[in-house]
Amino acid sequence: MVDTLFLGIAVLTIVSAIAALEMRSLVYGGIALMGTLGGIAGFFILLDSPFVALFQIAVYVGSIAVLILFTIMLVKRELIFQKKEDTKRRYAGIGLMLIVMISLGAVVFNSGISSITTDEPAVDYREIGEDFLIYYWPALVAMALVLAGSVTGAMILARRHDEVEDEVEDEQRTD
Amino acid sequence: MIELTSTPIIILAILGGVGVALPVINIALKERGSMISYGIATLIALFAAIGYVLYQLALDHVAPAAIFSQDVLVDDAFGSLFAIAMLIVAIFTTVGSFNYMKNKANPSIYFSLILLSAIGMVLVAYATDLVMLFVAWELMSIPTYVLVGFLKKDPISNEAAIKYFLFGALASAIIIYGISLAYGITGSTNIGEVIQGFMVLDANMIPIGLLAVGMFIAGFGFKMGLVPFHMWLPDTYEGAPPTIATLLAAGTKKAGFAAALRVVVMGSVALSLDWTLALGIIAVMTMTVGNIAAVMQKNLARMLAYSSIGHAGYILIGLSIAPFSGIGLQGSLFHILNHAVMKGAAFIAVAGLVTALAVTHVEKLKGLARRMPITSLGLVISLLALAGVPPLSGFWSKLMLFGAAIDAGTVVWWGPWLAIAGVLNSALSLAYYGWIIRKMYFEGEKEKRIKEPKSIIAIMIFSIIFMVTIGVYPEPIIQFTEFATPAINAGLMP
Amino acid sequence: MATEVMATEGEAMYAWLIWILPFIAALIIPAVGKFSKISTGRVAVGFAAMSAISAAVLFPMALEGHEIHSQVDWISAIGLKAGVLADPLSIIMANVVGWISFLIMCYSTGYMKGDKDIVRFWFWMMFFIGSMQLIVLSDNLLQLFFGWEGVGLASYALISFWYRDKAQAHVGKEGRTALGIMEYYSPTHSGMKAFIMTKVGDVMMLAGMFMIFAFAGTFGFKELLADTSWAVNMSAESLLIPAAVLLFGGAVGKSAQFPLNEWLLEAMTGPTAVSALIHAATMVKAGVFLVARLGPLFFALGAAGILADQFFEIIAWVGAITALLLATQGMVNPEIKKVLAYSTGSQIGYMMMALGIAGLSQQFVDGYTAGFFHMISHAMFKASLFMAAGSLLHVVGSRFMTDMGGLRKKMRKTYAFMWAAGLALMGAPFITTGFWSKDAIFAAVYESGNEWALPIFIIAVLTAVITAFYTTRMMGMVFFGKESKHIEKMESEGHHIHEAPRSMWIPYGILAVLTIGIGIIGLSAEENLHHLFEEYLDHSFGIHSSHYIGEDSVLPGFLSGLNPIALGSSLVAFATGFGLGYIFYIGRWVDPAKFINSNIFFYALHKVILNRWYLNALIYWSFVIAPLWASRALWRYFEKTAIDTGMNVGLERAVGWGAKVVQGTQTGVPQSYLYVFGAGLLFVVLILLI
Amino acid sequence: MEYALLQAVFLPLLLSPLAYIIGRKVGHTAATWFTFGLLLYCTVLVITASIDGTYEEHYPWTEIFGEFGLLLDGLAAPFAIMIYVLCTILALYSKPYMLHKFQEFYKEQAPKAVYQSDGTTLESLSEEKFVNRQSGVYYALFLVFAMGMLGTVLATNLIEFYIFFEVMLIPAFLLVGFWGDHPRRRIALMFFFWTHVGAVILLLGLLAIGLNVGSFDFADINEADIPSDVVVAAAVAIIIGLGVKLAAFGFHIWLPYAHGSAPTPISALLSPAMIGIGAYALFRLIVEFLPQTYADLSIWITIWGVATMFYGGAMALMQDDIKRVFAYSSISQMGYLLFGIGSISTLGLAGAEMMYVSHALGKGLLFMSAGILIVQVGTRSLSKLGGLGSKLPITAVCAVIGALTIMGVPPTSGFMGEWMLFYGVLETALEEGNDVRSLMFALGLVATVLTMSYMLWMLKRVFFGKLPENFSKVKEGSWYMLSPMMVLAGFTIVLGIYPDIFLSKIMPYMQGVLGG
Amino acid sequence: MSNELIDFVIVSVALLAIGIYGLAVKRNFIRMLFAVEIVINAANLNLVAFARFLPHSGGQTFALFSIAIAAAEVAVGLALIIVAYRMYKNIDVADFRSLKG
Repeated sequence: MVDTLFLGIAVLTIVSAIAALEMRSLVYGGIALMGTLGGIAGFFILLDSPFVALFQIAVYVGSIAVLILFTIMLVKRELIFQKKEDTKRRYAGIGLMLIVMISLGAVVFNSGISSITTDEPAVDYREIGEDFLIYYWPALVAMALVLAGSVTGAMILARRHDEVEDEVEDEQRTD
Repeated sequence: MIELTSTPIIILAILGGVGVALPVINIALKERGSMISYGIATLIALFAAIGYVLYQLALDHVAPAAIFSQDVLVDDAFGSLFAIAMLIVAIFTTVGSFNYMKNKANPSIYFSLILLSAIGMVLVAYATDLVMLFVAWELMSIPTYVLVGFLKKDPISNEAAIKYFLFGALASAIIIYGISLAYGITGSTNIGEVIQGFMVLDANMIPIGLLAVGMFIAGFGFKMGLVPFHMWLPDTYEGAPPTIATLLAAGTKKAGFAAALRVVVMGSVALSLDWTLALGIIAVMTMTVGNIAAVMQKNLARMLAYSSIGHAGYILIGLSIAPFSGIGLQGSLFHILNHAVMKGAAFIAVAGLVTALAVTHVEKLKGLARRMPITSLGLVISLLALAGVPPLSGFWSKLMLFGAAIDAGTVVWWGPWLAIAGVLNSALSLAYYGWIIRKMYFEGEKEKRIKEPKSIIAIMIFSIIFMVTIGVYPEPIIQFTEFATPAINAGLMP
Repeated sequence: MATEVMATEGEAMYAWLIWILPFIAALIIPAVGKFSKISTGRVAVGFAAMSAISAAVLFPMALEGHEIHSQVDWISAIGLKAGVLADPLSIIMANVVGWISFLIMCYSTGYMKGDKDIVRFWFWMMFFIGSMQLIVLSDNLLQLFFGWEGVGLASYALISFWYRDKAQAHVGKEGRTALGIMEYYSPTHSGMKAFIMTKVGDVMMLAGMFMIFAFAGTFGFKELLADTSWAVNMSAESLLIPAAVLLFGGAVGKSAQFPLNEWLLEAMTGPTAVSALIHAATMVKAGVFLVARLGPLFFALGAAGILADQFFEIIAWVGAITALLLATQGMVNPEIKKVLAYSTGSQIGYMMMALGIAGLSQQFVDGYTAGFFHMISHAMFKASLFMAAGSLLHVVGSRFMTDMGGLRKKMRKTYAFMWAAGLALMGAPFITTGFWSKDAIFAAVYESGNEWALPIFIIAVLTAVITAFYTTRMMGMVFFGKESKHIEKMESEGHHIHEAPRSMWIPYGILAVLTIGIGIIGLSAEENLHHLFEEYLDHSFGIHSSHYIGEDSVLPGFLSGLNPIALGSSLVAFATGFGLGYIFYIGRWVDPAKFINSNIFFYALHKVILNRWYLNALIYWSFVIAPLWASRALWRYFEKTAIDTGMNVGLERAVGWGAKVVQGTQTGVPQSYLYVFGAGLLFVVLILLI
Repeated sequence: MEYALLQAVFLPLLLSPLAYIIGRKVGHTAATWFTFGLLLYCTVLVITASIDGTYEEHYPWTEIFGEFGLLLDGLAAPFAIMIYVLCTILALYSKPYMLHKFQEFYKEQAPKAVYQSDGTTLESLSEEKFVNRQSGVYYALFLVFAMGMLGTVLATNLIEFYIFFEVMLIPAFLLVGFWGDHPRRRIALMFFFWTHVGAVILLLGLLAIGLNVGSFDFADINEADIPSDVVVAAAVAIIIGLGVKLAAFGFHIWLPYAHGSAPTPISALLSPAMIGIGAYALFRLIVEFLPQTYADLSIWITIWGVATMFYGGAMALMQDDIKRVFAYSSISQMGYLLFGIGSISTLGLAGAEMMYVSHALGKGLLFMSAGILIVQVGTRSLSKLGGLGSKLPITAVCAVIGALTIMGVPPTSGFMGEWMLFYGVLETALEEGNDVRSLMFALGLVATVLTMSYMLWMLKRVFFGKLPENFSKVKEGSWYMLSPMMVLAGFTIVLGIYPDIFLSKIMPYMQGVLGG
Repeated sequence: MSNELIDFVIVSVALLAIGIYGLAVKRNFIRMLFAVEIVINAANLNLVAFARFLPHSGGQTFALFSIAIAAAEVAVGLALIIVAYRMYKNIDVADFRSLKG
């Protein structure tokens, strides 16, 4: 049934999330992350939101993860295989994780959410478009600016040479 | 649908236009444009924006502190107050950068990012929809990640940026999570509707609401520098270029409060929680940790960073007792405005020091009063104002905050304790402010006057005038904050 | 006949002038001193004379029993007025003070000649006289207190006049200690001691004044007498006696009565003229005057059924103890001025005794007159003695009697005058004022009929014996026997020992002659005074005398007014004391040193007396050294450690420690930060949920 | 006489930059006389305004915190007059003293100013220029300090009061920090920190009252009825806050440092004028506004006062530095003020205020003579001084008059204050039949003897006794220093003989306060 | 819908916790970036799940926004990594601790 499907995706998502963090190789970790992201996309499909799922796959799995992978490739091999967090911190982290999981889980589980089901049909994704253009349009503009900002910013940071700085450096060298 | 002539839209248009245009022009000019011209363009845009805000206020086109609207943005006095504060900070940053950015790469991108971030800050204050709020929040944050790490050759700058980025990303994620919960139980992202939804929530849904509010506190608290979400803050402020530290300390921090006010306070009131004590505890923790850690700091920027943590605590007093005392929120708003100028001036003075002398170490400040008298004076006045010494502007807002806390004592027993913690902390803060003043004015005799950057002087003079004038005659600002303060209980309904 | 007379403007003016003139002089003297130092003396003497004349002008009024009460606004915010009250008591007192001061001022022109700080001297002398006259003439306690503190201040300034603390200005013998306390005092030290010790009395007096003011709402003597309801209220709360005793405390301090007597001896560091003024006219007499002023007031309350017996008992006993205590010390001291100082304290004790006993007897006026008469006669002979002693010091250059000896040939006039005054002090029968006044005291004590009369009488007689003894001793040591080594040395160095200059000997000559002269008519003088006071007390205070003593006397003729037992004791005391003194010091048949060492008891007694009964040492230990130790301990172990270090450094450290702790959490490791963030998120959520 | 008080308060502030410029461009003397003239004018304004009874001015200010008013009533007038009189004459006194100080500083600093670390030579600053610059700053700060103190006692609004209360701190802090004695920086900070802590505690109390009443104006507070639980807490906060200002026992530790270190004209302002403002505030805030609480707490104020009297006196005995003797003496004197304020009696309260006046006069004189010692003799260690009466006769006379004023010996004004306040305590003790009060009265009297002891001992060690040989060339101070002292000395005696000058204002006020 | 809302929310909570764990423990900057992404995805999952069960379009819209913004964030983050790597030849965040105290 769908339940099995759900369970399968859930297990895939969570296990690959853990794997993404815990696998010795960063590259495999990156691939595991793609699994998680894909799993989320699977959930989106389960939730009758194919549009978001598509977007998720396109943006996340398609571009972000690839971007990450490229970055990983950029760094040195030793760094990729390094795993040296100390055990104390690790256990503390696991403790924190479990407490968060259990406490938030308990909160959620004991709340009214636990009994919500729905039989109504999913929303039409044309509504999403309407939302974008009528209600959220300033947010959309703002997001465009976010993207513009992040792209220029990231470019500036990642760029290897800055002309002015190089000039200054040259001047200093001649001193 | 929001009017196209409303303040936030116009600001979005002006600043966004210029912000996007600058890099484009830069590319068009093959990266040969002069830093000054970019700066002036930025400045013009910012002045135009602030001018428009004031124009709208003067013409009474602005709703008085309407905290909700049916739209994603609302053109109200509350937002205008924040917008003025943020834009002043942005102007400070821009002007301060004229000297700081000399001989540094990519000025166009730098100024453009400042503009984008300024839009973000302003929109956060105007936003009345969680989505808008979140997008504006990111618009404010993401450029600052870049700006903090803008000095690519400087490992410190990079480290600061990485810490900032990690926290920022986590905080954003937590905010989305919180929004998702709030959305989930109320079925809307419009803050007004969310709050209304909160009010009619089933009892068994309330924990989720609380969870959402808790996540908002954590997520926004990161920007505000609330303890225990403050850890990134001193590192980042210290490592960032001081002009950008200005932007962070005086600007983005305030946006956190704007968001918290719209979402956390209102949400909490709607949920009729006993949340005030929690905020009160955080307030006391925040101011105490901030002030104590600031003692004995060797780096001026770091000291100011801790001090701004402390100030977050003061401002939070007003939020935490908002339902009990009319002037609590008003005091917070007043203090936000003041703090923008005071802390802005202080950080710009640091920028001046870095530009002119390349020092931030406190020991190196010996005899600064002789070397850079105007900068020193500005720094001293802003420090004293931060400490709440009358007759400077900081005094009045602290007065209102502590007064409100005492006033709240008639309703809640812990109200006066907030005030006591507050005054003791501001007294403690004098210890380290005084130390700086001592270094600058009482020590070092050999120094000779050096040329102070003109842009820094301009800012110093402006802030001194502001702080003293408001200190002597605070009435206009008090009136304005009163106008901008939402009535917390009555104003819940959209 | 003694009716209330509204004084004319002019007479009131004289009363004011008596005390204002000296102050005016004090004000102009520094200005005059700017131009001519010598003229300051003339100004001072002139003003002293004018003041004395002003007093003399009023004298006939006193004899007629009139009184002047003139007031002006002073602290109108509280409704206090300043005023003068010139009744017979104060007019007589003002005359005594005025004329004796005048003579002392004349004497000073010679004594202080050539001193470079002469301007300061005249300033303070005039200030001193003015303050004393202010005490005498003021009509209320607060104004009186101004004078009261004024004399204290002036005494401080004059006792430490030679503030450069040269060795010859000290008193006591260097190196001698009693219980570890040095018996050697510099002028500045003595001045402080005097000021502070009298201040102890003053604050008691202030407390007493305040208590009365709190109930009566006035400080005025006339007002206090006019309405005695305050006393009824105070007595109901049993506060009257404490208040009265506290007031008397002021007198104890100023008059150097036991237990505040010790300052008087060190007061000898001042110039001798100052000593004369303090002992004869001003300072110590102020206390007696205060008791004379207030005694009738409290006694008169008896009419309202309020008995102040305890108050008078305390006065009488304090007087008796002081008289004996100080007289004994006079027997052994080697310094001439100190002997005279002890004598003064002792004699003041007599006066207090008389004034105290007056309140205990039916015949208030007897003791009152006796005490006051003794004060007058003491003022004369003690002034004379001091001035003469000053001459001796001036001539010999040493304060020790052991440095003198055999001077009767060289200083004939002084010798003669000192005998005259000394005999008065001894109470030589019939021809000296001292005899009559002392006899009156004996009689008053003996006849008072109080339970304490007998012991006090015995003490009085014993004291009289001792007085006669030490006076003879003084005369013997100074004028008889061989010249001392000191004098021989001086002569060998070419100093010629000669009589003091005229300006010096004339004043004490006058007083010595007066002592004898008034002594001859002493009995009638006393009777007149008695009569005057009887009327004064009756008129002002309503104290009636039921009968006049001596009507059924066994003594014949002119002695009929006297009490035979008192007279007899007086004669015997004089004879015994003089005889003993003659044996040891004039005839020199027995060496006193051998006599003392012959017997362990005498030796011990001599030592105790020489060490001032250890009273001085005890006072120093408990009120000087102990507080200083306490202060030092407080300073070292509290102020410096607990407060200074604790509050400043401690607070600083605490904050610094807190800062270190907080900064320690800021490790710089992003993971830790993020961990804290996560924990914080949990914390916030949990707080909200709870 | 419009705006008289406004002028008196704000002219010094507004013209302080002018003082700076004059000092810098024209010179030391010109700045002195400018400051003196300005303050003299303001003093005259204050005095003339106070002559015809209560005088008030009001100006609009803030809505929440009330209006900006200046009030010269029976309570404020003596304080205001004393403050400005002292400031005026000390401006003159400062001239030689600060000149001496500046020259000392120049010697310390100037030779080093020639070379910089990078080897370049600077043109060295001439001494005259250095002095002129410093004096410009000094007089500017001096004026602001004066203005702050006056404003505090004239304020008619809690917030306004607090602002002035703090404003006077800043220039004082800077003055100590710039020209104090070693270790001036630490001491300046300590001073600032302590007094600021006191001030903020005070602020809490003020806020509690103001918010409860709903107005911060004195006039409204005076009429308001405040719930008792709030009032007690507020009163305790106010008393503690002012206790720090008064340097009452327990909170006194900053004072000996600050007063010992401050340049002497400033010590002579801090000690007599500034710390006593705490007493003014106690009158105004506690006695006048919270009479019920005052009645409840008064016994504790008295006890605190006695503890302070004794403690200050005992510590003064132990000091070697003459300025520290005076500083501890000030603590002790503030104990007298507290003692008097604790008496619920018209005369006691009036006496306490007279005590402020006479302390201002007496301690002013003493500090000024200490300044002469510093300038003329060059040391302030009591163990090194001695016998200076012959070398510095006028100073000695003034110091003795000052000491007598502090000791409360008539005919100085000290006695007038002292007897009234002691009487006040006794009156209440007798009225209430309160043994504790009676005991305190007795102890207070004992403390006067202690006061006398340390003062006389100090005089003995400075002016009397043998003259050390190295002082044989000491000369009397300049007339700039002596004439102000003589003015004060004269005034204390005039006031001691004729106290109505101030009492006629004080008494009706105190009667009104206690009668109501 | 056969699955209940709670199922999705529980998965989301688990992912959130894992993300926090990753941030608190991992030293490698890139892995920390993974952790951030996991948290954001957890939130997105929540949004879409709620949007489905309400049902309401807003959640999906927001999810789209959130995905886009996450992309922008990641871009900046990666740029910072590159800068750091260029400077230190190292991306171990635990070594970035010159700012402290």
